[in-house]
This record gives sequence, structure tokens and C-alpha cells, in this order.
Amino acid sequence: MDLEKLRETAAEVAAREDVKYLIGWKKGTYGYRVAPGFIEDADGAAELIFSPLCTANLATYLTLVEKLPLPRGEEPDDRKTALMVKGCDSRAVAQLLVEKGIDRENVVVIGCPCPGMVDPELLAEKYPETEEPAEVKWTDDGFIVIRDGEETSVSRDELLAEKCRLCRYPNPVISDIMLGEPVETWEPAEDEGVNEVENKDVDEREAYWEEQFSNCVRCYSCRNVCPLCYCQDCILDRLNPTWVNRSVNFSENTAFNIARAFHLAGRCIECGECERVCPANIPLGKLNRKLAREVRDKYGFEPGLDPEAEPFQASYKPDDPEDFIL
Amino acid sequence: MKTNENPYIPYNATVEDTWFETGGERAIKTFKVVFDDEEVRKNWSHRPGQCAMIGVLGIGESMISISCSPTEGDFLRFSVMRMGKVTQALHQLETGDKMTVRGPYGNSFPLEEWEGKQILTIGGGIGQAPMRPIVEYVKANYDNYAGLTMIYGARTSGDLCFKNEFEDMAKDKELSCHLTIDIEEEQWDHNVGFVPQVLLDLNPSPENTIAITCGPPIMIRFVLENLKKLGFEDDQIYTTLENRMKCGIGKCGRCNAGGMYVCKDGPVFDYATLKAIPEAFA
Amino acid sequence: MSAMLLNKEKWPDFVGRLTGKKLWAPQAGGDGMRFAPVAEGEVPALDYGNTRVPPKQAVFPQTETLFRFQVDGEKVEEPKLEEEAVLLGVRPCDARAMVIVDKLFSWDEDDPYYLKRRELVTLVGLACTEPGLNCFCTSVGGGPASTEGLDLVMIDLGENYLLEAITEKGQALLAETEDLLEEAKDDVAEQKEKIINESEQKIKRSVNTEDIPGGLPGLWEDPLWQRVSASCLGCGTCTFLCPTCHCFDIQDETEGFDSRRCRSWDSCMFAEYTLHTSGHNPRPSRRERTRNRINHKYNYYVDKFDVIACVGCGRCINLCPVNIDIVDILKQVEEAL
Amino acid sequence: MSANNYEPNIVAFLCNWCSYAGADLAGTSRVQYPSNVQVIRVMCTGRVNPLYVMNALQQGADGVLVSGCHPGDCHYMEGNYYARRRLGMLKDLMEFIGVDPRRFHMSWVSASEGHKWKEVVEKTVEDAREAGPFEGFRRRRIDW
Repeated sequence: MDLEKLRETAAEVAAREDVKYLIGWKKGTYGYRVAPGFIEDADGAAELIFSPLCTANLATYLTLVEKLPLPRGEEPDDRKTALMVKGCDSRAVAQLLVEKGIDRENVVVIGCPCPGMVDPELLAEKYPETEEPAEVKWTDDGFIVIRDGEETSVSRDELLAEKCRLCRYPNPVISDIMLGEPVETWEPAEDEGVNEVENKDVDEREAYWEEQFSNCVRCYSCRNVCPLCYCQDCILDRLNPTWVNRSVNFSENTAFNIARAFHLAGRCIECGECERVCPANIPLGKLNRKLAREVRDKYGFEPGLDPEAEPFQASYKPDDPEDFIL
Repeated sequence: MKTNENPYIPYNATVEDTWFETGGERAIKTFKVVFDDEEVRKNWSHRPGQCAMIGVLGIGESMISISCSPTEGDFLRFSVMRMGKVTQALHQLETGDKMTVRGPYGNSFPLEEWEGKQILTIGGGIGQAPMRPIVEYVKANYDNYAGLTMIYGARTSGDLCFKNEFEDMAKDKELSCHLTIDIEEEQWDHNVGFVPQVLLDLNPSPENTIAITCGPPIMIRFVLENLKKLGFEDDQIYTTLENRMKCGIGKCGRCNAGGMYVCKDGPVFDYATLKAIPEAFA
Repeated sequence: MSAMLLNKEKWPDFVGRLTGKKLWAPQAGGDGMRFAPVAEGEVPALDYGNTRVPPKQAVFPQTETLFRFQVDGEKVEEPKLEEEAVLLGVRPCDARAMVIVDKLFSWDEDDPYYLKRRELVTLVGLACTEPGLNCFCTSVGGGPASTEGLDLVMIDLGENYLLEAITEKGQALLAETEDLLEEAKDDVAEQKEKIINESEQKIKRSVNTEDIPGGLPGLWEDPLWQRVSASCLGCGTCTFLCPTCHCFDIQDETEGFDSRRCRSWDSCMFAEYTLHTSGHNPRPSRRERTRNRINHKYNYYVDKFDVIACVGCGRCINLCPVNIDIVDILKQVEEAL
Repeated sequence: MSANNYEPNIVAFLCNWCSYAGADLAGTSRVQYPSNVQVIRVMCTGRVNPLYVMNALQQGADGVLVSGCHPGDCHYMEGNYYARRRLGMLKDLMEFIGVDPRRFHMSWVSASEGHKWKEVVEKTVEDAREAGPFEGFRRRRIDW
């Protein structure tokens, strides 16, 4: 994508009177890092980038805004938020619209067609991170890793993130402004991760998840980073009644992870953020993708495509499958 | 149970008497509590302004002001508003039931330092709970103080705590007691109006006087404003803070206001100190 | 007997000698390197960067039972902490962190659980020869070969480990394993210094923290807090993985007739942490919470205990999902002063 | 407990209008069915939060049964349709994380189906018995 065009458009949007700020990606503080950037005026737009490292789903910031009591006499700032989205991120916006979590009038969506992101962990493993800023760029058939002044061409398959291999919607499904031409969609890969777990027998699966969930430190970053986990009063924080105890052990961790995954059933748009941010490297995406697959295969439903759709768990069809019922 | 080697282990205590101060969803219930262990009873000493962690085993603990003065006898009093998980469980306790107490925690009002001075307490709603021990303490030692004035207000007459004590207070010649409610009611023959306004109307002289206030944040803010208008200096004004607490002994980290732990360095602060803490009125 | 050499080939024997005590060492797991109890007969390798979760969990477990009880309160049972433990391969920063946290847990009123565990633990450190990308220990009073808090320090000399006892516990450990060790030769000191110097050179990140504790109060309302916290998600990664973070929550848990009061790590980055029952929150947004985190480490703690509560291990930088970088924040604080 | 005399603990969430009445009918018609079921009455299966199922297993149930009105018969018109969707998803998720599918069942039992109730309970108990005591993510007493 043309970076100049992106910055130009962003500058225009950020300068608009009715826009509070624009959320995009900017270079992080070191190495490959990319940080969310909150751009308030046209000048700030020069910081923005869009590269295969922009994995973060910025739609989460739409619902992360804290509504604080205003000092007397002050008017609430109800200007719009402008947001840069990839394909998956745009589905989060669409799903938020379905759930009426946000108002369409309050967001300006800037769509970035996405040729696929690199997997940050794979990248750091193969090309160790440096203190000096490093970069990754797209080429026609892969990526170029630029670090220490050295450029290395890498094939697409080598570094492409798992969520992008499985991606069905690399182009934003909703947008007000589209940057560049839509990318050609690719055949989504078979979800090996989920298959692998599915193919285990029950006891093996139990052992597998026991090992994973025992690592959980309950930092709740998976919940907080998720654009669709935006309850003001999360059931996991509740003490009265206490759904999930605060103690960290396999039982409570499992309960937490079931609750989190289940609350995203039919809502998860598979942006893979939960898995990316997990400090314990728990493959949370597998839980969500498994549910998403069931929802797709059994109920013919895909979340985050049509802002006018009915939410999955708040609707039904008389002929929903019921082969599991005695 | 055991002695206080381990600060996390509470003492067992029995509710000797309990009654409702106010009604409604956010009712306030007062508990008169006695320790089960003779030795604990003997060794326990607290001072006006201090708090204790009271709770129900299996539910949890909450930090509650001790609302009696040690001069009243060998028992503790707590006035608890029904708010969350622990206070709901406490409200279900009846006379003879068990609760747990650990403490006392925090600093206290420097009542010895104040000897010879006029004491002015300004309380609002449940904020009267930490004021009551001062009133009781001074009442027991009238000779040492130049006088005692109490201003206490609540939204309605039904929301006033310690109503059963007002009659005796009215008879007490040395105590000047000013009750107020926000909105006029029938058969109410005291003041009507907000606490800060009543304070202004009363117009107490700042000379040789200590003012102590506790109540909802908005009331404290205007009381402080009005005290300044009346000419009170920063070191003549005291208040007590509260924050969420878990351990009571300065370890769990959450009760800090700026660099001060409310459970250890507080809850009593003079206004001069408070002004230096940026988070104090947050 | 202070400086001894241990041939790397004898490392398994050395580990084998430490029987009867619970052994903790860095081990590879699904979540990267972590400190975990070593299974009987296993020999931990020491060639690792640093663990994701700091070894603080050995002395301050994520969930710790304070006491068990029957709901009628008649039977209260305290845990008996008596198992001695040896932590192998502790990085100097993590050991220093324990010394820093000790100050809080022994301040005014002792915390019996933490202090007891500290007493029972022997820290065998491993000086860093390959500091990580985000290490900045030299900026906050530590160093890759700092021995503060360690009982015994090991330095990798290539073929051998150089073992130096720092405390009596360390001496005792050396005495127990004397037959495996060789007396170090004179040139070792030189070799050691060279390695430490080289290691220090490899630490790329630094910030001048001299003026920060004194300057932070003046920056209370500075716009920088809004700026650095704008992208914060409010998760607990930075605090849970911090070796000096020590905040906890106490909850009662009842299962049938079995009840316990336990404490679990808590994080100042959670909204719930300071939330009053009334719904009022003294630190209502991520801006205040981020400010509190930095102030607690670099201001309040310095005021109370005269030491910065950050050891520069870089974990919060490495693992923050949105690249909130404490070195960067400190640099911005410096600039704003 | 040896495998032979192991009796599973079943928690059953029954809707007030159909299944509870059905179970009642089974009782008044003296239909014999296993006594391992602990019935919790809810107004509608749509009210059964999937986390109830999780919580029951956490607190020591070996099997969970949710039973309500037949599709189309819901007293609240559509509650059981929602329940069917949600609990169907939950069953998939539970299976995926390694909970034996025999531990969780859902059924439609109307107020007149005392005999079906007996069959459902027998099947649930039998399945839970085969699956054995639930150890998975049940809360355990922590050894300090």
C-alpha cells in the first residue's frame, strides 16, 4: 500500500472538526514493535505506518474508552473516532454494530486491504529482534525483513501468521474510506491447529488443555484486548455471586477460559489477538476457532459480516440441529 | 482462636447486641461486639479514629471504622451499611452470632494534643461513624476540653444514624448538638439544609478550635471550603479517608492515596498533609 | 573458601547433591522459560535468557492459602511452611527484586508467609553474560553480575562455572559439594572482570533515573500520562510478570465444608483493584492507573524504602501487547522535568 | 471409591412448566428411576446459563442434565430454542477441552412424559457411570 496516500488520507481525517482522534499503527519503541497511535491532528499522521507487523486489532479501543463523570459544566466530547482497520478488524467493527456496542455515526472506518501479517514470534525466532528499529515489508510473493541495514527476502509461507493463513476476509467488510485496491483473497488453509486437537481422544484433549490452562496467570489480557469483550461489568470480575474464584489453579483457570471462549461463541471474528497477547502462550485461538467452525458448519452463521444481522446467541432457527438431544 | 502472631488471622467475636440505624436498601446496622477470648479482650486497645477488619468466615472481610470510644467499655461497635458481599453477610448476623475481627488498624485522632481546645465534629450520613468515638471520648473527659460541638446531617431524618442517642445528647448541657436534614419534614424541629450551610450559619470561631469532618466526598469538599471561609487554618482541620482495603497492614498495596497507605499512614489526616497528597480527593 | 570452580560436566552431580530440598530452576514449557520445581532426577540446563514469569512465585506464590477453617470459626489451621528450597540459576535482577520486596513485607508489621518462605530459600544466582534486548538493570542500581540478595553466585567461564559464596547459606552449599569443586586460580578474577565488563557493554537500553523520584510529584497532571496510557489495555501482564510487584487480593473460598482464606496476585492496572463498593473509583481510568504504577515504583517506594522498586529486567517491555515501554516512559518523564 | 459401587452425582436443571412437571408425574405415577439426580428447578431452559453447567462440574457433579419443553411448546414461546443453540455450542466446547460428552445431556420432556423422564435419567446416569467420577477441572482441596 502507498504509505503517502495513507498518511495523506489520515491527515485529512484527523484534521476534520468532527473527529476526536484517529487510531492507527505507528512504529514502536524498538525492533519490530508496532504500537497503536492516537492521532489528534494532521501533523501526527506522518507517524502512521501500515506494514506486515500491524497485527494489533485497533477496534478494541472503540469500546475501551472510559466514560468518566464530567466536571460540572463540561460537555461530553461526542466527536467521532476514526479507525484504521484490516479485514479482520473491520469484522469486529461490524459485529460491534450488530450488538449495538457502538454507533455507526460515531466511527469513521478507514479500510486497509491486508495481504497478510507476519507472525511476530516466528519472525523474532528466525530474525532476532534488535534494539534498532527494524521493518518488514510486503513484496509480490512474500516479505522483506529489514534489520541492521540488511534486507532479507522471505517467502510468504515462511512467516505468514496462522490467523492470516486461515483468513477468509482480508478486505475490510465495511469502511467509509478505502485505501488502495482490494487484495486478491486466497484459499484459506485447513485449520491444522484445531484439527490436531479434535483428532485426539477425550483423555488426550483433557491432558492437553490441562497443561495449557495450568500456565494461565489470569492477567486477563486476552479479555481486555478482545474487541468484542467489552462488558462494563464482566462476569469474571463479579464477586457477588463469585462465578470464578480469584485463586489461580487449573480448575478456576479452566472455568475462566471456558467462560471467555463461550461468551465469544458466534461472535469471535478470529483476529487472533487473544493468542498473540497471551504471556503464557496458551493457544486460545483454537478454542475460538473451534466454536467459530461449529457455528459456521452447523448453523451456517458467520459473525461480523453484516451489521444488520441478528446476533447469533440472541436468535434461533426452528430447525437448528438437535442431534445431541436425548 | 489464638494471639495475634499472624496478622492475617482474625479473632473470633460474638455479636452481643445489634440494631438497625436506618432502613431501606442501603440500611445501616450497628453491631455491639465482644471478643470470645478473655485475653484478647484484655489486651485489645483502640483509639478514636481507628478501624478494624471485620468479617464473616467463608465470605470475607471489610475495613470498618470502630464507632465507639474505648471509654465506653470492653466492647466494640461497628456501624455497617449494606453494600457488597461482606456487608450483606454481616447484615444477616443477629445477637449471639459470630463474626471475626482483626485490628485495630491505622492512626487515630490526636486527642491528647487537642486537650484544652474546642472540638467541632462535622459528620454526614455514615460519616458520623468515625465522629462518634470523638464525641464519646470528649464527653467522658469534658474537663480536659474547652467545649464540644457536633454537626450531623443526613438526607432525611430516617437516614440519621445513632438516633437513639440524640435525646440524651439534647440533655447534655456541655454538648452543642446541631442536627440537620436536607429536605424539610413534618415533626422535625432541628435544622434543615446541607451540612456545609449549617456550618456556615453556626459560624463557629476558629480560635482554639479543631474541626473534624467525615462524610460523602462532595460534602467534605464544601465543608473544607466553608471552614476556610470561617478562618480555620489547615492544621486545625482533620478528616478521615477511606479506600478499598484487603490486608490492613500496608502490604496488599491498593489503599494508597499518593505515597500514603490509608491503612497505615491514615485514615486520619490533617488538611495540611492532605493537600500535599494529589490523589486524596480523587 | 570463597571462589571455587565447578566443571560444567560436574553440573549434574552438583544438582544431585541438593537432595532433601525443593529445587526450582528455569525450565522450558509451553509458555517459554519459567521457574518450576525440578522433577526428581532431572538436571536443569542454565543456558537461557530469562524466565517469562519471575521466580518471585517461589516465595510469593500466585495463590497462597493463608489459613483453612471451618465456617463456625472453631478450627483454624495455618499452613506449616518448613520445606527448604533452592532456586538455581536466578538472575541477579530477580534476586535484587526479592531484597526490594523484603523491605515492604517486613515494614512495620511482618508478613509471616513471605518472610518464612524467604528464610527457607537459598538463591543460587547466575550472572548474565548475554543480557536480553530490553534489560536496563544498570540504570536502576543493578548489574549483570550484581550479587545483592544472592546466597551463591555462578559465573559462566566457558568450561567452568565460577562459584562464589555471598552468604553463610552459600558457604554451606559450597561446603556440602566441596569434593566436586576445584580451587579457583588467581587469573580467575581477571577473567571474571572481563566477562562482567563485556556483559555490561551488551546492555543497550539505559535511562538516567537520578532525577526521576524527585521529579515525579511535579508531573502529576502532566499530559504525558494521557499520552503513554492511551493504548493501555488495562491487563495485568506488566504487573504479574514484574519481579517487584507484590500487590495481592484476599478472598475466602468455600467448597462444601472446606473453606480457606487465600491471597492471589492482584494488579493495580485492573479497574476492580481500587473500586469502592459504592461504585466510586479513586483511580477511574487507565491514565491514573499507569501513573500510579510508575509512581509506585519510582516515587512512593523510594520515599518509603529508599530504593527504586524496579530492577530493569525488561519483562514488562518484552511482553506488553501494545508496546508500552517503561524505558520510553521514563525518558519522557526525564524530558518533561 | 471402587468402580463397582460408584454412584454418579447428577445435577439436573429442569424447566418449571414441562420437565419438572414430567418428573413430578413420574413420581406420582410411581415410576422408578435412579435417585442420583439432584433437581434444580428453573423457570425455563432459556434461563440456564451455560456457566451453570460449568459450575456444577466444578463443584463436584459427575454429569449434568438440562431438560425442558419440546420445541414449540415453550411456555415463553422460544426460550428452549435459545437454550438449544447455546447448550449445543457448550457441548461442543466441553468436548473440545476434554470433558467426556457423556457427562452432559439435554432432553425434551413434557409434563405428560413421566416415562420418558425415567428413560432420560437412566441414560444420563448410565452414561455418567460409564464415564466414571469427574476429575477434570473439579475444584480440589489444595494442599497449601
